[in-house]
Amino acid sequence: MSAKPKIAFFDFTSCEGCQLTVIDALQTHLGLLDLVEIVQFREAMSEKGQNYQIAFVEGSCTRKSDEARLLAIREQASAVVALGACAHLGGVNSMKNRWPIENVQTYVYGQNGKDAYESYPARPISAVIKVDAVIPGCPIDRHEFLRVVQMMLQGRTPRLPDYPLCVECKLRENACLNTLGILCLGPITRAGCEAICPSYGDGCEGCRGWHPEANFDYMREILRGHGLSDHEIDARFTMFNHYQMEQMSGHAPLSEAVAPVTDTSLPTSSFAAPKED
Amino acid sequence: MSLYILSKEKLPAFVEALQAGFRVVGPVRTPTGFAFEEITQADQLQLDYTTTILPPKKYFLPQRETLFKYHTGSNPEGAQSVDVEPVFQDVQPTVIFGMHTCDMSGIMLYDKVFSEGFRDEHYMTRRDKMVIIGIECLHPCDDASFCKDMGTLTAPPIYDLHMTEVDDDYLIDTGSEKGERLLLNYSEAKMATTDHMQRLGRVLSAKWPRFRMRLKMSKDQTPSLLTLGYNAHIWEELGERCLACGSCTNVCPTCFCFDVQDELDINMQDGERVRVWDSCQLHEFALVAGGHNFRESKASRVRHRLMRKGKYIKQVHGLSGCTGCGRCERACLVDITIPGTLNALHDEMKVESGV
Amino acid sequence: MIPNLTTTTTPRAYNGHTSIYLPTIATIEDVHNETELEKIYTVRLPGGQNLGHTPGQFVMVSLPGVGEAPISVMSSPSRTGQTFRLCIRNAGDLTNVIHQLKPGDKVGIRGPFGRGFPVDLYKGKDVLIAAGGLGLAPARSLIDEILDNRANFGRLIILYGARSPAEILFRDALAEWNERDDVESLLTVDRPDEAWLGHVGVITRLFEHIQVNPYHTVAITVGPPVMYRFVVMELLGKGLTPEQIWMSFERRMKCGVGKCGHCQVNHRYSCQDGPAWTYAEALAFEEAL
Amino acid sequence: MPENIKVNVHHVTRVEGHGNIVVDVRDGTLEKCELQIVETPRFFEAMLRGRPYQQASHITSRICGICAVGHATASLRATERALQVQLSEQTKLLRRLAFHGEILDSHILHVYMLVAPDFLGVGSVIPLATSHPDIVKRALRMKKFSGDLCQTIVGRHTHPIAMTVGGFTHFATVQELVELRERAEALIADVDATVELFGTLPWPAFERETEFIALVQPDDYGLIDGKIGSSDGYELELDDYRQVTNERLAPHSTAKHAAFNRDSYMVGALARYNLKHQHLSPRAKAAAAHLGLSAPCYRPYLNSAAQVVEIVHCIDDVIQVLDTLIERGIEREDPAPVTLSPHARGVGACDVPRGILFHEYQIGEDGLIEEANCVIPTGQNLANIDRDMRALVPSILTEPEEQITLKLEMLVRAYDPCISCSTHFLNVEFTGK
Ligand SMILES: Cc1cc2nc3c(=O)[nH]c(=O)nc-3n(C[C@H](O)[C@H](O)[C@H](O)COP(=O)(O)OP(=O)(O)OC[C@H]3O[C@@H](n4cnc5c(N)ncnc54)[C@H](O)[C@@H]3O)c2cc1C
Ligand code: SF4
Ligand code: SF4
Ligand code: SF4
Repeated sequence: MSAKPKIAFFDFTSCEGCQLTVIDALQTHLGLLDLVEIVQFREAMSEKGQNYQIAFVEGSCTRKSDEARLLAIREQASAVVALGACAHLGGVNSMKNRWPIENVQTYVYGQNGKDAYESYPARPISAVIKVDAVIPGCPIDRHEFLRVVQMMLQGRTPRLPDYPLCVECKLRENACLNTLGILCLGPITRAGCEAICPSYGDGCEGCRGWHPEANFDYMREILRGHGLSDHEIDARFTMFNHYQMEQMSGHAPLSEAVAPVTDTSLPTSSFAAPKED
Repeated sequence: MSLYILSKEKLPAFVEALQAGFRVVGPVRTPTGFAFEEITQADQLQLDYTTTILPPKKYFLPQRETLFKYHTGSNPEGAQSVDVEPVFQDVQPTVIFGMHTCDMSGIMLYDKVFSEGFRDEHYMTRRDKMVIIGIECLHPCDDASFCKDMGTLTAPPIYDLHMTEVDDDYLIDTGSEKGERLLLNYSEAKMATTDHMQRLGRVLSAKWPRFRMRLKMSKDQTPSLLTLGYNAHIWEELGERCLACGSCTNVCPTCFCFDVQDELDINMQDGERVRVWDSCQLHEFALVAGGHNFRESKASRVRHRLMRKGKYIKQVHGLSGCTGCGRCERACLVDITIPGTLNALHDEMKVESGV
Repeated sequence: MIPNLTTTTTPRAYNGHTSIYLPTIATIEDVHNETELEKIYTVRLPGGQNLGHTPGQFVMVSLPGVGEAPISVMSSPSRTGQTFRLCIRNAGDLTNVIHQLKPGDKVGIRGPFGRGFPVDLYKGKDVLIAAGGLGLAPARSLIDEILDNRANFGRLIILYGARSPAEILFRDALAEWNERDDVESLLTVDRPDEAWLGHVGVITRLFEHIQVNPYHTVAITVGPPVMYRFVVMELLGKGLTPEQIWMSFERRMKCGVGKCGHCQVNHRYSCQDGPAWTYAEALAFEEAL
Repeated sequence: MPENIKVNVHHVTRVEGHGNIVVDVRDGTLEKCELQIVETPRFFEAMLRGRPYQQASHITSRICGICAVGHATASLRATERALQVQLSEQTKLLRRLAFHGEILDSHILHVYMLVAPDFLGVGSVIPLATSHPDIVKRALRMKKFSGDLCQTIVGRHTHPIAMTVGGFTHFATVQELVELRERAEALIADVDATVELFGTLPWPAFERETEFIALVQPDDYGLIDGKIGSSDGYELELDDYRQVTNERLAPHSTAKHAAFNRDSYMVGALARYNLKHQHLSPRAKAAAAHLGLSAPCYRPYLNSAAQVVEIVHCIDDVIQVLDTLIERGIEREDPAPVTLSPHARGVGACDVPRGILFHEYQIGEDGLIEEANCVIPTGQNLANIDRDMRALVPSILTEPEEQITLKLEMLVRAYDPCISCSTHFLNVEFTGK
């Protein structure tokens, strides 16, 4: 084999759980280090190489100043991989998009928040730069990460499963949560995680994004059967996929339901925001 | 062959005796129902179970099965080398206890599918080591069952042993010499007497009225009904509802379609080719390079499933593709059911022909 | 009843058992760049063993670690000695990696599989071959077989439609067929460039240039799924019966041996009972066209 | 002594999140010395508004991938206290196991992969894999155990699945617990070797007296619930957490710092050690002695040593909890019921790897969250880090710049800052350049 391909990790707005999962992957697959040379991984190392071919980008783009960094990464890397739901979908970060940005800034940081904390609606990195491959999930599945790396080394384009999570859930012979009174978004969510959440008794929350044939109308019917209101259904649909739901429907889901939006004075939470001295 | 009797309290001893020489599999209780699993203690076996999510087919055709291992490398001159070595997975003496009659019908179809034409030795070698012990169904599993319609309420001739609960005993029919030897070597079963046989007869004749019929037609009419109804409206309606989740085929005791995938070790040189269950309800199933999909719409996929269950499989293998077990109905979150669909088709066709 | 002309292979034995999924490891002897998208591979089985196929059959080609795909045998049996040829388009995941292979590299081969074109049935008849795009590769097997046994057949008419001049396959062979008196060949492209002087348009446009004797002709058509319906209409228009028209169906295939279910057309398996079918057979299947 | 020094570490590495260290010495006087946080704000409290309470723990675990179980636990406790949920003994024990899994995972990651490279003179754990393979393999082995512990109890460590309001959605089998018990026992050799290894490291001697704050419980080194204890002798109820995390105007800065009794305080392993070392397991006590810890300890670099001590303690406690559970057996319980009422408030607190963490929610009668607040450990520590740096820099000004930079970076890393937990910071200095 010729020189090992150089890979680098970058993080934007994220919890860094996906990078942590990469570190965890080494527990069982130390051999990864024989295949690639990691030249940047801020969470785990001090060295900083600029000469990388594959860039793994974790986190959403949530402010103007992120864009330049993303563009620079795109410029250098021959392949950019979105690592995890934040980068792939906008993820949890996009939950804030249902309010005007000043609303959330002042809610958390007080009236000065608007100026001190730069932010704009969260987006997947594909909204800013071209992305060659995606490793979905919140967090990513470590085996999928390894598989994607291997496929890229083989010169292949990693492809995602195009079918719903229920497939993997049934292969594991789980009793369907939706029939046990526990909500599960498996029928509309893209498979690939081996149905880890339903297997641990908790419904799927859609962190891998929707599969291309997602049947939202009948998913809503199923959730209504659990006694959920439309507001609650939207809250479930938008935990990771607010950006997608907004793109699909053309408006921010849930936004009407929230009082502060119509309230012109921006809310400052006595609860969360720091007090003004 | 012959009928034997084993008192219920002697069953655990039979199971334990078998464990010495076999992997013993049977229905066990799970937090939410039942599942076929390996029995480690005799008292786990729940022969009075209702139904399981996955049929016992998973022991005959595992969800994921290695077909062969490969090793790639290069010789000193830089030329590539590839070695392949077949793998026959889970080939071990196995006794499967408590298969319902519908599930045995599923295995009867499997036996044909994998032995006819190209013989699938991965299946056949495993199958050869299997001992099937059926259990007669005396009560319907639940409202989703329609085994009586599909004619699977009686044991098909593939069992090695078949048990019927008669009061405090099991009456055991031997379906094969292998079964008979097993019974005599590992249990305290005795020949059944005339009295036992009379009791068995009463139990069997008493069971039929407990099962209801759900289809508006006989099972022999389903192929022609489906032929006539190929362009019926109902498919569009079902297609709209369908989640394309494939649960119906995954839980089906007669579905056997699979996908083949390569898995690669971290060294990028060794790995395995595996087959995994696939489903014709998924979008990719009939997609070919260039993007043409032979079953693009969900309606065409739902129809294909029903066609297979009610017509195609019968055409090719001479056996019904549906055993009436009701699993797909239990698994479907949007109430797409085989009896419901066939009955609706029946109604639609009746209206169309003006009958 | 559909005649089943399947040839079985002898897979390798292991502990007395055999696996129908185990490929034979073959060597690539030569790689030829045919067009931007297609390459022709010359493949040699261990010991130079003859493949033993009929025209229209396919093999499963695999790269362990990547996957497996059905590929028609391009060579005719008459020209298959110790090696055979495959024409492979870079159409996706596996084929893309196959395109990176060099002479000396290994590929797995299973097969040949399926029912090919029943050459014996065509003997003494005029043969019309209408191929679209990559369909010329499987058709080539039949054409060469006829050419090498030319006396056994009547007229040989070859209609070929390519998308653009750059995508024309087998230019040498086309030139040779053009030269020969005993071959009538016509070529058209959908999208011509400035230099193009030949026919323009979809393949069906070529039918106006040929006349056939419907009593003595068999027609074989191979191409992308969209093509068949239109070609068949032309052929029926020339008086051919559905029984005289043969076609080859591309379907997704994962096993090649009638188990995996992907290639089903109604109740039939394309990998076993096809890929070659008569139109009469296809008519009985709602899913065929 | 050099007249002008400028240290500018852009993005401190091997910490979670983004921070810059800026030191500016002009004409021999310290003009500027601060840890700047450049992490993007994430607005979790705002996002929680209007969400069903069932989503809260799953949303807030995404605040931080390293303290995911901690955030989920604090979130569940806040919800449960708001909705008057009574937990079963089994739930408490299982949560404790998952929590220990995370403490172990985080501490092992921190001391082996983030701190040790500094002492062994390499830039990261990756060259360490070649130079000290035994050490790396041991770390990975220990990490695997903690990961598997979390996996068995809650499905995975980063974003636990099976923890829910009132209990669990999945139950490990006794058999699985027995296997974990055996593995924990077998791990003790690795734990001892860890103590041995870190006992040999030359911790910088730097020392500064400060206030320590941690959760305290009578008779236990407990990390979930309890009261807020201060080394200055105070003890407060959880509901009064705002008095502790209270923000004040620092004289030298326009930014606000979290401070309680003094102008800054420290949370985390060292704080916990100082406040409740008497409740450590006997082996952990011995380890502390071996590592040169004795309370009160004012050497911030020794926070990493205190983490090693906690690794020992947690393994011991894991074994003990496993024993209890194995003896009791595992019962599949439904989650305990909730009582919804108008504007119900609740505070949840736990002592996560980096220190004390608070979540507070107000939940409406419809089950939707009305208000939310999360106060994270790193936010509380920042003021203390600033003061440590100011105290440290004058004493090392004579050293070469790389040394100064390294020592400052090591100081920041010793606090194990988890900056991506930027729900909100109380004391970020955004002084213009
Ligand atoms: C009988 C027969 C004979 C053939 N003969 C030849 C031949 O002689 N020469 C030749 O070049 N080809 C031939 N083919 C076609 C060849 O088999 C396909 O081009 C090949 O399978 C492509 O495989 P791949 O792995 O490169 O593509 P893949 O990328 O694996 O694609 C495989 C299939 O999956 C589909 N697919 C799966 N996921 C996606 C997705 N996310 N997006 C889009 N598509 C997706 C593709 O469309 C394609 O159908 C033949 C096919 C058949 C059935
Ligand atoms: S996708 Fe999830 S785990 Fe990954 S960085 Fe984002 S929040 Fe963290
Ligand atoms: S639990 Fe969820 S993923 Fe599993 S089958 Fe039910 S809906 Fe599908
Ligand atoms: S289970 Fe129901 S929804 Fe899912 S694929 Fe089958 S018919 Fe469609």
